[in-house]
Amino acid sequence: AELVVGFSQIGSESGWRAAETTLTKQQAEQRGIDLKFADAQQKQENQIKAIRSFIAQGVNAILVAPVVATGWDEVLQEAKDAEIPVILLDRTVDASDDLYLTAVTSDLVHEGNVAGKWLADTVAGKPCNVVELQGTTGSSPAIDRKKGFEQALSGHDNLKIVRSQTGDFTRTKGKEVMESFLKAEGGGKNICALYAHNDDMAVGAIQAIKEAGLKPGKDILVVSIDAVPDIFQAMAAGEANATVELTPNMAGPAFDALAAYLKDGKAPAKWIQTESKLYTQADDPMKVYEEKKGLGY
Amino acid sequence: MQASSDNILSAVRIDKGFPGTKALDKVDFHLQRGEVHALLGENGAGKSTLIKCLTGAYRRDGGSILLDGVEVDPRDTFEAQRLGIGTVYQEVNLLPNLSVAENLFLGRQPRRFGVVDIRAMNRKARELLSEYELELDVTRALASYSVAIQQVVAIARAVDLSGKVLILDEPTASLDAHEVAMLFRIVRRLKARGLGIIFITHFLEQVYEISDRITVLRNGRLVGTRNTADLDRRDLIAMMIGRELAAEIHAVQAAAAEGGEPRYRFRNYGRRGRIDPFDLDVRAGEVVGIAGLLGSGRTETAEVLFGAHRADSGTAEIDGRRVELSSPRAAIRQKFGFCPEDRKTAGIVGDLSVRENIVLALQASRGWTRPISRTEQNRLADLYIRALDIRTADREKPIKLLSGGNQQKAILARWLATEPEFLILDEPTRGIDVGAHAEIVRLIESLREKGMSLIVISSEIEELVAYSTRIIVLRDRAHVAELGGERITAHQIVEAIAATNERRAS
Amino acid sequence: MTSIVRIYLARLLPQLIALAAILIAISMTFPGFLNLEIQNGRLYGSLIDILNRGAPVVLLAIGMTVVIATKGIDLSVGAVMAICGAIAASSITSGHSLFETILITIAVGILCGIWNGILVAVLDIQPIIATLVLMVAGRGIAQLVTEGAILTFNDAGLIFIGSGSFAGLPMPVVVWLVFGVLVALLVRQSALGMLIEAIGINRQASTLSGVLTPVLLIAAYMLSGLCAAIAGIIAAADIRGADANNAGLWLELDAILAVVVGGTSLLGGRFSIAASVLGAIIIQAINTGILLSGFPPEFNLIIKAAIIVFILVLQSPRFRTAFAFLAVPRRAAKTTEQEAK
Amino acid sequence: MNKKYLPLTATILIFVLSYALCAAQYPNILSTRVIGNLLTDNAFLGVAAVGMTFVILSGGIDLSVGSVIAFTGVFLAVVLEHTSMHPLAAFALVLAITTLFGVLMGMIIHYLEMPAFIVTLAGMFLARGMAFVLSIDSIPIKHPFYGTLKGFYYKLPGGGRITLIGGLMLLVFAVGILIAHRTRFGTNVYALGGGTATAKLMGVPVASTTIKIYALSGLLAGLSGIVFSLYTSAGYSLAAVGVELDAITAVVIGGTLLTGGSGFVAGTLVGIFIQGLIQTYITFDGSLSSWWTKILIGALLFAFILLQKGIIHLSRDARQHA
Ligand SMILES: Nc1ncnc2c1ncn2[C@@H]1O[C@H](COP(=O)(O)OP(=O)(O)OP(=O)(O)O)[C@@H](O)[C@H]1O
Ligand SMILES: Nc1ncnc2c1ncn2[C@@H]1O[C@H](COP(=O)(O)OP(=O)(O)OP(=O)(O)O)[C@@H](O)[C@H]1O
Ligand SMILES: [Mg+2]
Ligand SMILES: [Mg+2]
Repeated sequence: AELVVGFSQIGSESGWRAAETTLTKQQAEQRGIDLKFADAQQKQENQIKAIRSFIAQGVNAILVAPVVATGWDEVLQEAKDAEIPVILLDRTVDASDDLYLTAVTSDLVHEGNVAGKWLADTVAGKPCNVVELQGTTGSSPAIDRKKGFEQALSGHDNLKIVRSQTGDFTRTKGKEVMESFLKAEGGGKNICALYAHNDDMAVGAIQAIKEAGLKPGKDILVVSIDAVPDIFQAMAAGEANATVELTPNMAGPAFDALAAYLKDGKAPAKWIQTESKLYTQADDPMKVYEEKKGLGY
Repeated sequence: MQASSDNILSAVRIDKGFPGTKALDKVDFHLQRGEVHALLGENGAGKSTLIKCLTGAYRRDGGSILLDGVEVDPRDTFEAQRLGIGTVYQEVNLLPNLSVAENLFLGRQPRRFGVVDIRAMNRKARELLSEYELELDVTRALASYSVAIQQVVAIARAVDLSGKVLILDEPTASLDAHEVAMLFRIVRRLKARGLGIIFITHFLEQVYEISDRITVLRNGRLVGTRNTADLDRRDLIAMMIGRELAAEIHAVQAAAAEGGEPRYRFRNYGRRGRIDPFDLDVRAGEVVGIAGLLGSGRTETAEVLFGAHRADSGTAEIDGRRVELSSPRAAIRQKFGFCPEDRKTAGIVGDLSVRENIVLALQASRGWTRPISRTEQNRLADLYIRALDIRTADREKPIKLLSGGNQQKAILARWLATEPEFLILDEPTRGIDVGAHAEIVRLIESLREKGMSLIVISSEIEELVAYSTRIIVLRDRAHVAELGGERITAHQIVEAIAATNERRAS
Repeated sequence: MTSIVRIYLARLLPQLIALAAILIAISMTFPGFLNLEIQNGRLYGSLIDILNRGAPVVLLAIGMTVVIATKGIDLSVGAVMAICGAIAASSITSGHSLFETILITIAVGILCGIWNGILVAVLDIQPIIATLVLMVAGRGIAQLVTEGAILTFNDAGLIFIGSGSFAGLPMPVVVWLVFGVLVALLVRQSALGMLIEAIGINRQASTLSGVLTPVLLIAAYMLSGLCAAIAGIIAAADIRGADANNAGLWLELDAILAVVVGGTSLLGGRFSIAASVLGAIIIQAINTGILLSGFPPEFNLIIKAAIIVFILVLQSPRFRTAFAFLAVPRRAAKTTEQEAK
Repeated sequence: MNKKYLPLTATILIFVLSYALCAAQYPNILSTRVIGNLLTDNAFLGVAAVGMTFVILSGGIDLSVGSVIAFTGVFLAVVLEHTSMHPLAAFALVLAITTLFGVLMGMIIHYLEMPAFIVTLAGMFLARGMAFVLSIDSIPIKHPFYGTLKGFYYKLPGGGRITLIGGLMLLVFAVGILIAHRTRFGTNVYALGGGTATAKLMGVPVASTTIKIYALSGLLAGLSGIVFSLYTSAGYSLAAVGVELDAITAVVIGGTLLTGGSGFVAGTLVGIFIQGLIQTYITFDGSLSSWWTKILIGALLFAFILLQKGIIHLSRDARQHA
């Protein structure tokens, strides 16, 4: 019989998330897997409910993109008791690793780190005031990308984070917060770089910078994370400088691992890390844009 | 006056002001043990306010209250209840969503093992109400009963709460003769037990029937306290309104309507479950009175005629032309008007000013795109405030702050402003003082003389006799008799109600 | 005329005081706050940011005020914003002219309002729940239109509505100013305002007086839908893309808050559009102030809560009466003295 | 039958019907596992919804519950991580805090005469803000006592379980029903919903009742937070966003009027089950995209309300013609 896999997705809060969903469905279709999709509307309790329902239905495997790291032990144990392998997508959990088959994720701290390194290398010792647009307060990407970035900056005394505020991962808030940063820092004259926890906020902030009469990408360097198509357009226009890719195709490696496991019981590595690739203006942004724009971002 | 030892409740120099009004100005009031003390005055004289100050519903600005010679200061009505003061406030003040039994025993439900003993409570409630000849399902929500029944429940509750003092603020406004007689029997019994009873009403017959002493307020001031036996009716009215009243209700027979074709013709008109189909003809310049016992379907008749409840059988014709009275709006388009009985929930728009309440129906019928100019609104409001003698500080006062009787007049003004040709009045004189009462009766007559057709529902048979050219008697949601011409006398009406009663019984 | 102005001022006084207090508080912590300069032919500065960023909530609050006056509430405005933003973006990218796009979008917003209105007025569903249906489903509809992605566009005309300027003011400010004045005029120069208040205070009495209750109720929700549509266009134009996932998210709460800060009772009845607009500006001033203050974001909510409680306490009837007593203690004391003698 | 039970009966009827419909399509829905999950997964929501029912019955509303749940979780996690306090003591402490929080909101609502909607909205900001200040990280709770508590469950035949928290929710409902219908406080709650001014004239202690109502809601939100922390073994400041709306929806689907004064605590339980059923159905279906999920939830919500209206309307008419 064909393979039935349940997929508990966090929700649809961003274009990146939509792309992940699209790709997961595509990948499942290519492999002839019957994917049961459940959108949790950003709520952990809904994810737990969904996993329990999957167990009750008796699916063959479960994919989860956990909304938060904690609180999974019990339900994962239930899945294990029911002998249903669970694979974590794009974020890991705070649970014993024998409760799941494998985790296909990128390293969020590493992403921040890559962005920070790029900035440190780019300014090369010149003094530089950085403003930071954080993700949703309390969300793990916001915490980890901040941490990684700060790690990369430590030791570079010329780089200083002067303002850091949440932009909720959205364009609108990114723009609004950037406007106030610009006002607060002498009309933007004191700002040399912007670090945004995702591209959407960066795109919003770029507009704010332009409206303030400055040139994003030149007067203020812009580095962000995710590598969604729109940031490549901005890079092509010289308005953004760098982005760190978070691939939305987590499901491909996950299905591969699952297939191998089901075929001959070969347990994959506990962590399949996706690449955190850095793109800059030098990487032919328009070409990447064309590649990416059909992926449901 | 010094508080004598016989006084069970004394109020000394009570002051109470509202923004823009001095509702009570150093009012003294002494209630003796074992007396029924009528508290009288025009609408807005301050009667209800005094009651509310005595029972802690309002904080008074000054003065003191003595209960049994001891100074008390009830901070809220709960405390007043504990002190043994039971009160029926003006307008039914019970909770429509609670069951009858819960309303009766709110705050003192019988308990067993720490939880409310619902069965005992319902039993006690039934016992309590049986004294009032009410056989109700006490578990049903109060809202499912008529205003009159709610009133009786409110009285039963207050009586049950009153260890020392019972206060009744216009308890009889929505009761008919039968219920009133029953209430008086109970009041007499309590009086014999030594309670002090304060009784507020606008029915002077009732005052003379039941009260021992009378205190009159006017414009928030004490006019005086007299023994009922020593005060004749004319003097009492003079005390209340500060002048002689030309005539109360002139009990003259209204001119019988000239023949002529009826303008309004309802055939087989009715609505299932509410009012049995009836035929009704009304001529121009005619007042059709509707009489009946409580719950006989008078209000339902009015509501069906006005389209508030759509008729599901029969036809309506005006001047021989078929009309659909499917909604109040449709009725208003045919120049109908309707003053509802329950002014608090169906009449006033509380937070709007007196002016806005008066122009509301006219504005609604003109549609929102054609606003009545402010000057015109002011003119209309002033006109009717003067014409109906509405007592208000100014026309911009929110109507909910007016006294009950004055609210009623403002609603009447709302309809008069639309210049209706067919006006339905459901208990128009309820809660209205003698002076205003006479004015409204006069108004009804003058409207009739101008050629308007009126339907008037009233529990006051005397009043119906005074202005009706014809009377319909209702019973059990059906029109059962019609009296006209010579036959319109109080006696005949009572007979008609009773006769149909017997016929049903047999 | 002057007396009307005075009545107006008296009504708006608490809001004006609150706004002034907040602006002063911000400018004390952040000195450059009140600076205004002309840049690229338009006013530029934090004060303008407040007016500009406040545009969506101001617009939503205008519609919300009328709905609340009818004793209703409209939880769906955030979702309707998202729907309309998505419709606008997809219409403009599929080649419709700006005029057509705006027309279609506004029609969709009004349609959403009619849906809510019918649920409330005809099916007699409680407003919170009736509009909750569209609040939940509406965001789904918006995402359906954009397929969960941010639908970007480059139409200069549409972008102009979001970030252009007119007479030195940002377009969103111009839009809400003009729209607010229009609605206020419409409501107060016709009998609409009074009839709506009457419905909100006593629906039964109003119906019995011949007020066309269902139609007016539906109209109120239509207005709210219209406001949400305009807010949706502005929000999309601002970021040059329709973000169905996040546009207007939780803004319904801000709009309700604005109405209440503006002093309109949630129980329906008396309302003031101007006061609600001020309320929305107050809320945006708080938000902008927090951003300028440089506190870590963990504190945003606490600061906001504290300021809101403070403003509401100042406005509460109890506090005002207590204040009135403090203002006239002398006379009161005198009368009691006299009485003692 | 008494007219006031009509909405409740309608709700139960609808639930049974739709459960049968779902089971016809997916027989697995009848398994004890699904039934057990229905209890366990909705336990925290149910507990909070009982408090919400009281608040709504009194004519108020409490928007702070979701945030209070998050605060409770974070507080417990922080306390258990950084101190050696026993979880039971921590439970008592946090319940005291959330109850006090409710008391404060009740006092502001009553004494300052401010609308509950706004006061509790500010409370919602405040509670979540406090959670952020305590910690923005999600903190696992590893205390062995949590494991012990989770070990208490009753195994149903067929693999389902009645867990401690599921049982606790049923208990809270039972107590809630008792309080609502068999205590003077309960009647006072209904009285407030019938009209504060009138209730006051009838001698209902409005101040203390209002404060007690919000205290109860705070207490139950705290309890719900404990349940949630047991459910996830963690504290997280972003948890339980929007739970207040779910609770309000459950209360209203359960037949309680938002205007106050009419409704049943038991109805809320059915409301919770109906919502749980919608979720379960959608997961079992598993073919819906994110957006269609939202649209379907909205549509089903609408359908339930409409059905309820219809049933009530029909039976009213029937009785009138009888
Ligand atoms: N809450 C209030 N605020 C302002 N004014 C009020 C308030 N309550 C009553 N008044 C005013 O106080 C005066 C006395 O009103 P009150 O209700 O005591 O009259 P009443 O004698 O009971 O009249 P009625 O016979 O019509 O019931 C009236 O002028 C009324 O408008
Ligand atoms: N004695 C009673 N027992 C039970 N229900 C009653 C009784 N009297 C009236 N009712 C109910 O109250 C409602 C009142 O009917 P309606 O308002 O038409 O009566 P009415 O003649 O206008 O009396 P009222 O004097 O109350 O205005 C009716 O629907 C009836 O069911
Ligand atoms: Mg009175
Ligand atoms: Mg009647």
